[in-house]
Amino acid sequence: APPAEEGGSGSPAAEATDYRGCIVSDSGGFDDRSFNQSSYEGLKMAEQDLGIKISEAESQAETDFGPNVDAMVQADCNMILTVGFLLGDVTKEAAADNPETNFAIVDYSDPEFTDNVKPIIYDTAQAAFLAGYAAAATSETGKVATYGGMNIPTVTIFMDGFADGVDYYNKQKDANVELLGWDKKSQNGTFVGNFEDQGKGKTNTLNFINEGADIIMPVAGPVGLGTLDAVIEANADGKDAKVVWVDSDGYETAGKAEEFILTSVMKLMGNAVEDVIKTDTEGKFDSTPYVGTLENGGVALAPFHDLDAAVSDDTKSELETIKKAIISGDIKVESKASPQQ
Amino acid sequence: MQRIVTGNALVSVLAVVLALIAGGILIALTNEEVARTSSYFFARPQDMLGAAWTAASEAYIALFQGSVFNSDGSTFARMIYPLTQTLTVATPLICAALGVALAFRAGLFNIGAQGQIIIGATLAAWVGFSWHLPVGLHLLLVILAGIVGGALWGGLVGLLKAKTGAHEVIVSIMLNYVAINLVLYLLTIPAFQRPGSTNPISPQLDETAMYPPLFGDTFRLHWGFIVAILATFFAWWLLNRSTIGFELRAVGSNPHAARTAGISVTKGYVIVMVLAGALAGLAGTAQVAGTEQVLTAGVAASFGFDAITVALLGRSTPWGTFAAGVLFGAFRAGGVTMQTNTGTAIDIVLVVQSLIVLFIAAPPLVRTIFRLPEPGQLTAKPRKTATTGGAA
Amino acid sequence: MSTATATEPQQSSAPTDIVRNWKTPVILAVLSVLALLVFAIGAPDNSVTFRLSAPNDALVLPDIVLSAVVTGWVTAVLMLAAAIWSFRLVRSGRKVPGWLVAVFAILFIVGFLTWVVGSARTPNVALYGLLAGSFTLAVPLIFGSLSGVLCERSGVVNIAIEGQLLFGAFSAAVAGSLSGNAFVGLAAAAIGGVMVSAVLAVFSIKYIVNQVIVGVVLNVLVSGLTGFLFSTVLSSDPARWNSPPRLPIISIPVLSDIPVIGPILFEQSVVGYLMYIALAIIYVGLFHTKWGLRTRAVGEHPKAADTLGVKVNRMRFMNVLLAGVVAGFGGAFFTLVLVSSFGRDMTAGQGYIALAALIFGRWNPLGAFFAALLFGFATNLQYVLSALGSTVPNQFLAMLPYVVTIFAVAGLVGRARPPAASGVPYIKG
Amino acid sequence: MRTVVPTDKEQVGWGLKLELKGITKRFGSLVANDHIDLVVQPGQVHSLLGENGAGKSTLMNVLYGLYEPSEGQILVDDKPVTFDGPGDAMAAGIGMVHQHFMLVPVFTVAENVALGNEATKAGGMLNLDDTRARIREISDQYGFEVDPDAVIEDLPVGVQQRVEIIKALLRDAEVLILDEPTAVLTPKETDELLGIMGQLKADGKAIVFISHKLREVKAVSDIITVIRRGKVVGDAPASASTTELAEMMVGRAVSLTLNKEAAQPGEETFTVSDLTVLSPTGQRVVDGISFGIARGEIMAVAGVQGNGQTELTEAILGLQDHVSGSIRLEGRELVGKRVKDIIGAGVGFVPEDRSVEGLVGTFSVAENLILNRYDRPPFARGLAMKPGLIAKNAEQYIAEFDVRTQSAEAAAGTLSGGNQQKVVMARELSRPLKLFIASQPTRGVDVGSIEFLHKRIVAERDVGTPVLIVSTELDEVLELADRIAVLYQGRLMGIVPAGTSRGELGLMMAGMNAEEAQAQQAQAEAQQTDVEGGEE
Ligand SMILES: Nc1ncnc2c1ncn2[C@@H]1O[C@H](COP(=O)(O)OP(=O)(O)OP(=O)(O)O)[C@@H](O)[C@H]1O
Ligand SMILES: Nc1ncnc2c1ncn2[C@@H]1O[C@H](COP(=O)(O)OP(=O)(O)OP(=O)(O)O)[C@@H](O)[C@H]1O
Ligand SMILES: [Mg+2]
Ligand SMILES: [Mg+2]
Repeated sequence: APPAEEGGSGSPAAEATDYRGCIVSDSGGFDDRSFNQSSYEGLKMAEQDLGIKISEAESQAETDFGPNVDAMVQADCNMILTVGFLLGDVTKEAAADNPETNFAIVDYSDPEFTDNVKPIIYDTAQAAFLAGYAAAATSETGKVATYGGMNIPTVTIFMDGFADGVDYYNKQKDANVELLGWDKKSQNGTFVGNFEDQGKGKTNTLNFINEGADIIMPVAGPVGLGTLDAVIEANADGKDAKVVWVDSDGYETAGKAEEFILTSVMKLMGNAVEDVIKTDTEGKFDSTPYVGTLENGGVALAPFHDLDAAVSDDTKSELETIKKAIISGDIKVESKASPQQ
Repeated sequence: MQRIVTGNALVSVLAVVLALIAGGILIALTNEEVARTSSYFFARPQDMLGAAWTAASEAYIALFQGSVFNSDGSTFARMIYPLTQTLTVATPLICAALGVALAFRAGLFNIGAQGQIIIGATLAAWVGFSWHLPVGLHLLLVILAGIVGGALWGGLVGLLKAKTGAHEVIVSIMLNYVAINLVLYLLTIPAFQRPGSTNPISPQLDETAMYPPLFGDTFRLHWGFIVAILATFFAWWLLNRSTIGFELRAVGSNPHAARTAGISVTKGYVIVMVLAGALAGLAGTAQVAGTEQVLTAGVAASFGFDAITVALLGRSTPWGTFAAGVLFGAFRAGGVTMQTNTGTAIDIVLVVQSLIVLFIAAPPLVRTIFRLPEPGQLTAKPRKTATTGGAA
Repeated sequence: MSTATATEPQQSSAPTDIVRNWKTPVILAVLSVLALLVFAIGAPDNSVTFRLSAPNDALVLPDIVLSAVVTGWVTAVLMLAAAIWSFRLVRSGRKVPGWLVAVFAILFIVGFLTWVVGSARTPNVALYGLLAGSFTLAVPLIFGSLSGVLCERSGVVNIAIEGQLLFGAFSAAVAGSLSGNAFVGLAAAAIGGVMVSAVLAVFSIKYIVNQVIVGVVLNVLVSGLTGFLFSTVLSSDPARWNSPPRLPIISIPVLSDIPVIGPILFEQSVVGYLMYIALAIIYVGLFHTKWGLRTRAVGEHPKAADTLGVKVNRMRFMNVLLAGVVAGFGGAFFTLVLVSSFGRDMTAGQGYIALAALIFGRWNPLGAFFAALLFGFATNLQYVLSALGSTVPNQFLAMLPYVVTIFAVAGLVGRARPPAASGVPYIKG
Repeated sequence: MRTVVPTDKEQVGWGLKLELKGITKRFGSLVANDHIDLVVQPGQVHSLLGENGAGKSTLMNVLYGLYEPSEGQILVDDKPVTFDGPGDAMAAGIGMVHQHFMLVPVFTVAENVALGNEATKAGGMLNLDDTRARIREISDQYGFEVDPDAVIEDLPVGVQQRVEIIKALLRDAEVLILDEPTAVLTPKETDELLGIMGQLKADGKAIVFISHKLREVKAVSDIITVIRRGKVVGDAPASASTTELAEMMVGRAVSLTLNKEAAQPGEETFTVSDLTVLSPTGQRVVDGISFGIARGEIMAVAGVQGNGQTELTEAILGLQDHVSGSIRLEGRELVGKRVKDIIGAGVGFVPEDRSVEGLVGTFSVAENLILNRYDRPPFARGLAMKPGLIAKNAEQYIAEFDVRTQSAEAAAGTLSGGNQQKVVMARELSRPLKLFIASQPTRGVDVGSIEFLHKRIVAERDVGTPVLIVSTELDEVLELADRIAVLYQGRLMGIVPAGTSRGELGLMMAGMNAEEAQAQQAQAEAQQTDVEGGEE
């Protein structure tokens, strides 16, 4: 039975002062401009809005996961938030050993989880599909590209959705927009091999531009900053290149090249995290997975901001239609990497 | 008395003290409270100094509590838990560092421990989760697989060096990258993935394939640590008491004389790299069959690189390496606690560790700083240091 | 009667015999059989396009279109012929000439490129982009290995290249951000590199600590220090600490309009030009100046240099510091040219690759330069291939540069002779 | 650079006078030079004599600014000077040719000569042409034949020697220190060098000459100073007899000759036929050699270093790669066998350079004493070594060979040269042998120890082992050999009996075959009765 219920009685505000929400990052750290950072920001929001205490542990390597989660258990956390599939086993074990503590894990779910674990997962492909369609419709050269940090499901789900969106556009418009950097069928493509090396992101992006792509979607955390640098350079060089950002709205968060960010495939983790904590402080914790979709707004396509004019109104309305079709299930966005609940 | 004052032990202690002071200064300088109080430093300097002291000392206390003894622990088990944690982290570090040290003694600079750990861990994990065998036998085969994997990867370096003269530094660096990409690939194929998942993470190893816990389930410390002790003993015996070790040391300190004495230098290179790889592979088993229990791309953490520093700090002797491994394990384990308890970035541990090694390696510097008298013996003989490392 | 012979060099007048070295022919044979099987028999039924110019270049060259099958067969047969010829040369007691190996290598690369691009989903590649990217990837490696050359030629092993690059990158980012001036960042990078060098020099020259130890430990130290400052200081206010302005790209008129190589070589940031300058100065300096003669002497036989009044340790000290400047510039490339912020451990092991390039290039600045270029090429090739949709899993493509290096080192370079006194501290009697 | 100022030279009119007063040099507790006084006059050859380790080189290093004296003063033309490094000494007009050549092996002659004294063009660019021209100039003046563009490591030692002298002369050295310059030269090259020294002397240079070869010292010196244990024992004129000088050096009467029985050669168990060894670049460093050694016989190979002796001995032990022909020991072919098996077949081997090939410096004396038997009973069983037996073995041989070491556990590298040699000899002679090969068996060993080691070699012969000795010391060859083989440029110039004259051997060492040499020597002796070789 969910054990945290006792703590739930009484007024939330008074309770909140004792409540401790804790987070353990995976090896990307809290400054990864990706899921660690978003989750961390969610916790920070909870700290501000709900007045809870927070603790954080940044993992440097996989060997730190166990000790970090352990340290959090020792620190009497009410809720321990872990980030990424790599922490799955550790979370599962710690949850089983500490039934009185609640856990939440981002981007991972496991049927063997005890019922004090809440998975927070995203069907990112849905939003990426829209981005793929928008990119295909906007591309001048008829070539768009994507690359990843590593060949892992949380990355390739973006790429799969993007690929499907491009395909859908081609089918609808009988067009022939090409996608470089990812082949959905063979699940093979361009990866820089890590989430740190911005230089490689830049080199890859320049390669794509040289091969004729004009819209690039990096799915590699901070490595994407290298793509922005490349795109700035290419535009200075007279080319017309754009970027599709991921995770958050790059126009707000990337800190540069805003004018070249066409749109972003957003995974609104912060909100979900804050929600989960809020429910827990209210004593209403439940372990059914939270799945972010277009429908519940967990994933979304960001506005076009400065490049609004570059996207035709037709395309915009088509995107609306597609979005509805995805929500209704008329369009099925499938990815090997889609979360299995 | 004089000997104690100027002796090595004191220098080592002072080296640690110096490194901790330097790290403390860094912690204090970047502390927010210190920054705040420094704005009125000239009005009330004691505020800032107090804040600095608090910042540094709290961090170090947490470091100690996380690595040796936690006085706040609720039970005795919780109190000594940090120590066992230190030994757990030290286990793979010791094994891999022994491999690096062994290679150093034969005059080879093995930067490839990282790759050797990875391949060892991969093979061991595969045997661990895809074979299903009885207790005892299974673990034995897992260990063997790890050893074989590492030995293959290390042996390749030795073989290329022996047959073509390819520099071991280049080859071992390159093989690290090949290894990581290999495991990245393997983790995308179903044979290595969990059923029904496409995450690059292997299934858990069978219970029968894992090192049993050493002190029960409360502690993470597992029998891998005993294996590390045995490995250290083995390395010591091998180096100092066996004919192979004799050959390796001869090849390492004077290949010309070794050749003239009928010892095959090239064979020595292959043997030592096989052994070095085997030890690194053993470190891989400590990861997959001990602490992590699964195979992921990050299974080797940074043990392969830390191992180099550990081996150097241990002066490439087996027991020295063991001690250095435990010290580094303590820093690593304590660093985690320090970070969670005081918010001090764990990178400071790297700074302190490396300063310790530097200071210990340069006793005259420490003596100068503390104005200690020079020891009587001054005729330091220049030792060939190009590749033999601290073969002392 | 027989008095004249005594002063002649004895070895050179000894009769010579044939020592047959079959290594080269065997390697060539293996490679050409491989070429026959893969590039010729396994050729995709495609035509392969190599684009030499971007559409908006000043001077547009036509694309090269090759039939993969024809190119595969032609190159494979020529390679086979070269291999057979080299066997005959060795059998008759002669050496395989260097140019033959070079021609073979070019044929192999042409064959390989045609085959590999032909097998991709899009058999069409921008050669200029491939080369430009290779060059960019090579720049920090070149700086790093030049730093290594300077140190090792004077007798100090420099494992700390990684640390020098990283600290250079860090210093450039911080100083550039604080001052708002990229050139201040550049200067700071040099100073940062020198600081790492100074520790290396003091510990290895003054305190005679094992140079390998100092190098390895310095890398850890710099990684820890920059990582610590990154997470405590830089991350707290990236706009203030970690957003350096970029160095402007200066394109040299006319030269930069040369097709293919123009934009690669003559459209660079200051750091890129500094690399040419450093390469030229170090190469010429090392082999044609007084400083170079002394540097090499100190690295080969310090005692001999000492007996001739050369201050060995001072020479070493200066060179190690200078190496810091060079590596510092390499570090600046990361944060002032390549991208525009510092990231934790952003040099990602490139210092070690530079070390490998230095050894691969046999401690010669030009050799290191070409080794770094080869590495950059192999790295970018695999990126481009993955972008074009290669059928090879990306993890195997990613191994390409490393495997190529191993093959090159094991097969073509073999035993290299380091400066004799490299790593040996000099202690005066 | 220094220019010669004639006004200071009234005393002799030319050159520089050098004076050492009370020079003391300590290394830790070791006093290498103990209050040494010495005056070197221009236009003189001043020889220094002394045992190994007497302190000669140390004194010269002090004089050359390489070592700082612990006490004492150096005066140049009566003016006290202090040298902070060799640069100062060179500037003061002192040049030195070191006992161990100070040449960078991978540099060309010109580069070596230019180093430290570089002629430069604008921007610090080297002007090697200038250096080349000056090398040619000096070469012509003194009859050196040196190619400025040859790489040092390709040159024979004799030429390297000249390069060293050129280096000193090009720096306008007025005082020239020659530390054992003849150790590696042929008799003929030695004669040439002595001739050059005469010329230099005539030019007003002061020369300090160090040599262990008393004959040369007597031939060129104006005055001889003998040093023993760091102290000046006294001066002697060039006319002093060899035995007198030896006695001054050692401090006791020494027997310079070995009383060995005549050989009793038995069956010829070791044969080499048509042996050819190629260097990695294809040069025939050993060229079609055939000979045999009988049980109970010592064959000595004479010749200047670099004429194939090293390769010959290494080929026998299996250390060379490109070997053709046949080497048979008791009927078994050795060519193509591994070193380990050849050692196992009973070949004892003392390599020419003990510190490089003979010993592992960081290993203990005990370990070095079993360096090639570490894996054999009784020292090992299976993989496990037997520390107890190894220690016992060490004790026995340290005592037997009088190895002066702090303990059996001391690192061999800390032993003195002579003692290191004893360790190698002890190791090789401590087991039953079927063939004993020793290169330079007594190099760097003092007179007393030479006596002992020679006796051990003869004893090995007397138990019936064929012995092959390689030595560049003609004295040693003459003393030990039952037969003498001479190698020149990899070829066997002939095998001659023990009694062959020094002059004849010298001619063979310079490339004449046995018959020609005999003929020419006979002719020369007929012309003038020489003192050479008389003392033996
Ligand atoms: N750098 C040094 N450190 C310690 N001891 C030294 C050093 N150099 C020389 N010695 C010692 O000083 C003594 C004198 O050595 P030196 O080289 O002057 O002898 P030498 O007379 O030239 O002998 P040889 O005839 O063998 O050349 C020796 O005992 C030697 O071991
Ligand atoms: N660098 C050094 N540091 C310490 N001790 C040294 C050093 N060099 C030489 N010695 C010591 O000096 C002593 C003499 O050494 P050296 O090799 O000159 O002896 P030697 O007088 O030539 O002896 P031998 O008569 O055996 O030739 C030895 O005891 C040796 O251990
Ligand atoms: Mg001596
Ligand atoms: Mg001497």
